[in-house]
Amino acid sequence: MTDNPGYLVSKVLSKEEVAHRCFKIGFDSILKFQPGQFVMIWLPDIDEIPMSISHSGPDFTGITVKIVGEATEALGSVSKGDRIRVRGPYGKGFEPSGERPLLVAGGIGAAPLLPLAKQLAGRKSKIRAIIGARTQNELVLTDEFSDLGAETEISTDDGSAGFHGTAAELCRETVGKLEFDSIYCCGPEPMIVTIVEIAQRNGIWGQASVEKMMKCGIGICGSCAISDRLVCRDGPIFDLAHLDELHSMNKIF
Amino acid sequence: MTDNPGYLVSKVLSKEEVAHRCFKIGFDSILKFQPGQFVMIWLPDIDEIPMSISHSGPDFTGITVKIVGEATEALGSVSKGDRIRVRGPYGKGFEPSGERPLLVAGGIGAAPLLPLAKQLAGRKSKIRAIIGARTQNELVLTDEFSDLGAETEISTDDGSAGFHGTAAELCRETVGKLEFDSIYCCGPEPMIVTIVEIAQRNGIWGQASVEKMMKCGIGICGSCAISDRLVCRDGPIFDLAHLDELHSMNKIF
Amino acid sequence: MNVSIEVELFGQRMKNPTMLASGILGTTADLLLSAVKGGAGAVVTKSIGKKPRDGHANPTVFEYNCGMLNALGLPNPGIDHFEKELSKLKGKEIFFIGSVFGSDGSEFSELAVRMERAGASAVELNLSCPHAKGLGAEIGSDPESVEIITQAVASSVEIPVIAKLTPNTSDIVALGKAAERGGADAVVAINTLKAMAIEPYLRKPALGNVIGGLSGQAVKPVGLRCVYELYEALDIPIIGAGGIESGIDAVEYLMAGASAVQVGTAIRGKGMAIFAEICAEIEDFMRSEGYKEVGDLRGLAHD
Amino acid sequence: MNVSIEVELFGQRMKNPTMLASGILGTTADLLLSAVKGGAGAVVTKSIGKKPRDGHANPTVFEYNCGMLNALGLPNPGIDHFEKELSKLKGKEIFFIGSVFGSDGSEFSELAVRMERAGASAVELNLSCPHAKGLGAEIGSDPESVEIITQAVASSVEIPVIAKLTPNTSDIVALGKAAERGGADAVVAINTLKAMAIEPYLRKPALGNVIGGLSGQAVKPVGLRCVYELYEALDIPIIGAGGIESGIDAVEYLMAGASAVQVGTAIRGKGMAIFAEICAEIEDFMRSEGYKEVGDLRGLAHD
Ligand SMILES: Cc1cc2nc3c(=O)[nH]c(=O)nc-3n(C[C@H](O)[C@H](O)[C@H](O)COP(=O)(O)OP(=O)(O)OC[C@H]3O[C@@H](n4cnc5c(N)ncnc54)[C@H](O)[C@@H]3O)c2cc1C
Ligand SMILES: Cc1cc2nc3c(=O)[nH]c(=O)nc-3n(C[C@H](O)[C@H](O)[C@H](O)COP(=O)(O)OP(=O)(O)OC[C@H]3O[C@@H](n4cnc5c(N)ncnc54)[C@H](O)[C@@H]3O)c2cc1C
Ligand SMILES: Cc1cc2nc3c(=O)[nH]c(=O)nc-3n(C[C@H](O)[C@H](O)[C@H](O)COP(=O)(O)O)c2cc1C
Ligand SMILES: Cc1cc2nc3c(=O)[nH]c(=O)nc-3n(C[C@H](O)[C@H](O)[C@H](O)COP(=O)(O)O)c2cc1C
Ligand code: FES
Ligand code: FES
Repeated sequence: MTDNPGYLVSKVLSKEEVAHRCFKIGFDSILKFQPGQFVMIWLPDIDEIPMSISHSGPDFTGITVKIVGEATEALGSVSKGDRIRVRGPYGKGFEPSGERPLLVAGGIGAAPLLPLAKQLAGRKSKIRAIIGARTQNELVLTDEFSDLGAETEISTDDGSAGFHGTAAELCRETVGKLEFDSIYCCGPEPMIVTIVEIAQRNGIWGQASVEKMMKCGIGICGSCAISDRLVCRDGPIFDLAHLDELHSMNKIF
Repeated sequence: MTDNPGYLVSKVLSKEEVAHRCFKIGFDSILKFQPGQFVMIWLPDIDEIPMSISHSGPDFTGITVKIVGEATEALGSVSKGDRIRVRGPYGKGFEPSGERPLLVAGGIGAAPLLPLAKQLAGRKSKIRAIIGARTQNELVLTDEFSDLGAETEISTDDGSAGFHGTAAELCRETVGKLEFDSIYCCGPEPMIVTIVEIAQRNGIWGQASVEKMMKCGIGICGSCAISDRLVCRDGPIFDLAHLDELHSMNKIF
Repeated sequence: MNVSIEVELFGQRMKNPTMLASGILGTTADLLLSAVKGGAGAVVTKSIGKKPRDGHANPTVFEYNCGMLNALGLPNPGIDHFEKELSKLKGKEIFFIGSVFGSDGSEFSELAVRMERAGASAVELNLSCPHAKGLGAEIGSDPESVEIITQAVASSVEIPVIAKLTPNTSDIVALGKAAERGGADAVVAINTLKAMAIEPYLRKPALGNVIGGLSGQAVKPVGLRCVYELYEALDIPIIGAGGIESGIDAVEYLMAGASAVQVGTAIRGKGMAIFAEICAEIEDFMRSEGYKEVGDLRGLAHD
Repeated sequence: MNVSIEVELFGQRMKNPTMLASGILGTTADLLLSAVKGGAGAVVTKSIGKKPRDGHANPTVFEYNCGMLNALGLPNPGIDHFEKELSKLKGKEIFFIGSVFGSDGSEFSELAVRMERAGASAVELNLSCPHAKGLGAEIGSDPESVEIITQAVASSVEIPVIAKLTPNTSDIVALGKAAERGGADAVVAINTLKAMAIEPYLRKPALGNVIGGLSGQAVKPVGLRCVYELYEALDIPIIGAGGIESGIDAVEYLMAGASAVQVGTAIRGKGMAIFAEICAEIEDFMRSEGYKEVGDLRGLAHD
């Protein structure tokens, strides 16, 4: 089990719309976490859902939520002062590594990568970040990455901003031009599949954050299983090499 | 709650007949205890009974049991290597005090007083001990008290050894002749009643170990209640002044 | 903020919603008074029968890391002696509830009448002790006997009648409804869960009676569920019990639907002072959460 | 000293008496295999029904300091899909038991037949899930339905039939006897206790389904008692479950009368490696206490 304080009923301290229907929310609990770890947030009468920790400060912890359905809608509707119940952090976080890391985020996938960028920046790594989205107003947390000193490039599927194409395509181009010693990514499955392939082909070590339906979050129900691994316990961060293996055995995606 | 390690299944290391149908038994558990505290010893299929801790060493704890019925008979019949289950220590122990303490034991009452004598001896108190019994072969632990440097006097109801009379009578005589600044006693109820009276009359502070039927030993069942005190939790050691008060309210004995 | 934790239970005022549970130190008048001194709003006596009874052989308790087991077997001095003991409470301002056990309606009624005469504010029927032959849960898990016994008692005394229910059943609501039909003024849920412990190194059950009752923290989720279910089905008040150790535990029971709560096992650690502590914690909770009356908490988890 | 922890259960050899309990990670062939790799003597699948089922809304678990609550509500991919999953176990030497749930004898039988075809060594009937409408304990607390369903299954399959019993009853022995009459080859005791939790600061039941099942340490004394009672009354083997976390816990269940044990909640902390750990502890106990065969421990607490 991860070192976690169990259940916390936390008060919402801040809320900011960082993209179209996407909110950065800070709450007043202090969680010891590793970038990539997640919490389970309970929206009474609706659902309890996993959210990566996206930022934190000395007296708060934060998440960034993209509204996609009922529970995220409810979470996106909390106001300052409201209370939410949080448990965790759960799972295995990223292993910060490399002097020239490349971070690739698809959509809300930027959330777990942001605290990693902060950690890497602290290690004086020269970070390059690719932030992709379908369209300009869905780009998430780009300023936050730049503020950390990451060379940040943008991609949009519709070309409304930055590179015209997917984050995975921009990643392939970038890896072709520059040298990296690690790749970290989070985003939709097809993106991860492509990046796994890019990393393997170029011999670059890396990790990805993987999403699966979560129920218990504590490694007991099996709902998040990929083969014999549990995303909530053994993940959500997996080595790209391991994902490649699972993929070639048809055990994932 | 006292600081106790819960349940211990202990092996009997030594057994010695110290008087008629009275055995000193050492077992291989190490208990942190105060003189006067007791343990509950389970004799499967028979009973679980309270026993004062009467001695101890770096690698053992010991009791001294007088056979009076079925459970003590079973306890007195254990052999070296047998196992007994012990829980505790429970209760409040003696407060060692005084430069010239008087210890008065009636019969098996010597058991809880022996570790007290050891503690007082360690404090360089000048100890006087009165060990009484009905008859010579029921005298318990007299050598042990002498070995600790206590001036030990003996009484027997039938005069078969030492003072002819009860321990309480010898106590009254002794207090009449010598100065004491504390009295500790354990033994049958009438003995304690008399000593309470002696101590009050002579203005000597003191404590007694009191016996009551014990079931839980942990202050929940009420079986050992004296007024609103529980012998297992608030005792078995009580100040003589408190016993005097209870006695005058007809709340004890 | 001013908060009030006073409650009214069947028309009687209790200074707070906490009660000493039956069987925990409720053996003498002085101990009952010490619970009141410790802060209990009401006290329930040890369950009393017609005749003195030794109870089961020791070991009668087994401590477990999340609760405890007991198989005391209803030791008690019998009603004749206990009546005398209770007479010491005469004139004292104390809300005391006489707990009784028996094997049929007439025994229960007779004991209830004696408790009423001894000054009890209410009588609690132990229909739920899980480790006594022909008594407690053995009769209390059948709705029909619960109704018959409750009715027999209700028609014999003027004081309120409380039926204490067993969780060792597939349907505690059926038991609660039977008590209500029989005329109970309230129910208590829960008594202990039927359970046992084994000492592996001695190869023996760790209780003299083999089977005992589990109480304390371990049973809180079961107690909460029983109170919650009963609240949905009954009109009479419910008194919650099972693993209550803190004000927050008590609040949870109140939100599940309890009008008052009983505390038993937790006394082992903290003594009678636990009542004042629990009450202070309830008040703290009410202040920080903005509740004025403790009754406002009742049933909140059902909204 | 050489000790053997091999057991024979209805004529089948198990390398040790530990099993993965139903519903804990038994959702994929790979996870079942990882339990075997972790040291389990046998594995029970998640309970499977006829149709895919999402189960209850989250929160589906609540961690409690002495156990946990779950109200997963039998989420499962349905037998059609699960049969394919199980086909991956073909050829592997693995003692796996297919757990099934349904609403009547014919549903149970149909599922059991499918499990048999999929290669299950035995079928386990979930007559005991405490939080699914019209399923599990709702039918499993009536001895008559237990008998009828067991009988329907027993007459449809060749493989051994195991009835998993609920502790949410006043009389588990009646349920065990009904299963035995119906032709069960073994029983499992216990499934979870009907329970709930409340989040006081949000004034809400802490599980999506409100009511859930309590498992883990808290229920061990109840599980031991059920196994002990069943052992006195039944001729068929009993498989113990409830709060087993260590070899000593397992030994206690064996002494109460279990022929094998299941481990569920404890996996949360230690992962599948817990099986090897428990087995090593059982062996240590046997060595230090002088037992040669693990079967020698069975029922010792009854002497
Ligand atoms: C480890 C992890 C970290 C995540 N971090 C973030 C984050 O930082 N920010 C963010 O906006 N989203 C994050 N998500 C995704 C987020 O949990 C889902 O968007 C949310 O659960 C959808 O709920 P809904 O009711 O709004 O949508 P629904 O209408 O229920 O579903 C929309 C989509 O979300 C999926 N989903 C629903 N419930 C769950 C669940 N319990 N677990 C996983 N997926 C689910 C559905 O399969 C569907 O694809 C994360 C998911 C995982 C597994
Ligand atoms: C705090 C305390 C410390 C004690 N220390 C010692 C000691 O160091 N050495 C020693 O030999 N004896 C000691 N005793 C007394 C001892 O516990 C009893 O002699 C023993 O319980 C008798 O059991 P039995 O079955 O042999 O006798 P029984 O035939 O059961 O009874 C004989 C007498 O012992 C009393 N008794 C029985 N059971 C209990 C019980 N559970 N609690 C208290 N009294 C009981 C009976 O009331 C009766 O007076 C102590 C008692 C207490 C309360
Ligand atoms: C040592 C002990 C003795 C008990 N004796 C009785 C009793 O005599 N009558 C009764 O109705 N309940 C009795 N109970 C049950 C308690 O009153 C209470 O219902 C139960 O223990 C659950 O509450 P708790 O977890 O706070 O202890 C007893 C419980 C314990 C632990
Ligand atoms: C998360 C979870 C899911 C469960 N799912 C099932 C199930 O599908 N079928 C079943 O028969 N029992 C199920 N159970 C009950 C367990 O198999 C077991 O009987 C119970 O938890 C007691 O054992 P434990 O204390 O070791 O967990 C489940 C238990 C838990 C904790
Ligand atoms: S969500 Fe339950 S095992 Fe991962
Ligand atoms: S022996 Fe139970 S309270 Fe003292």
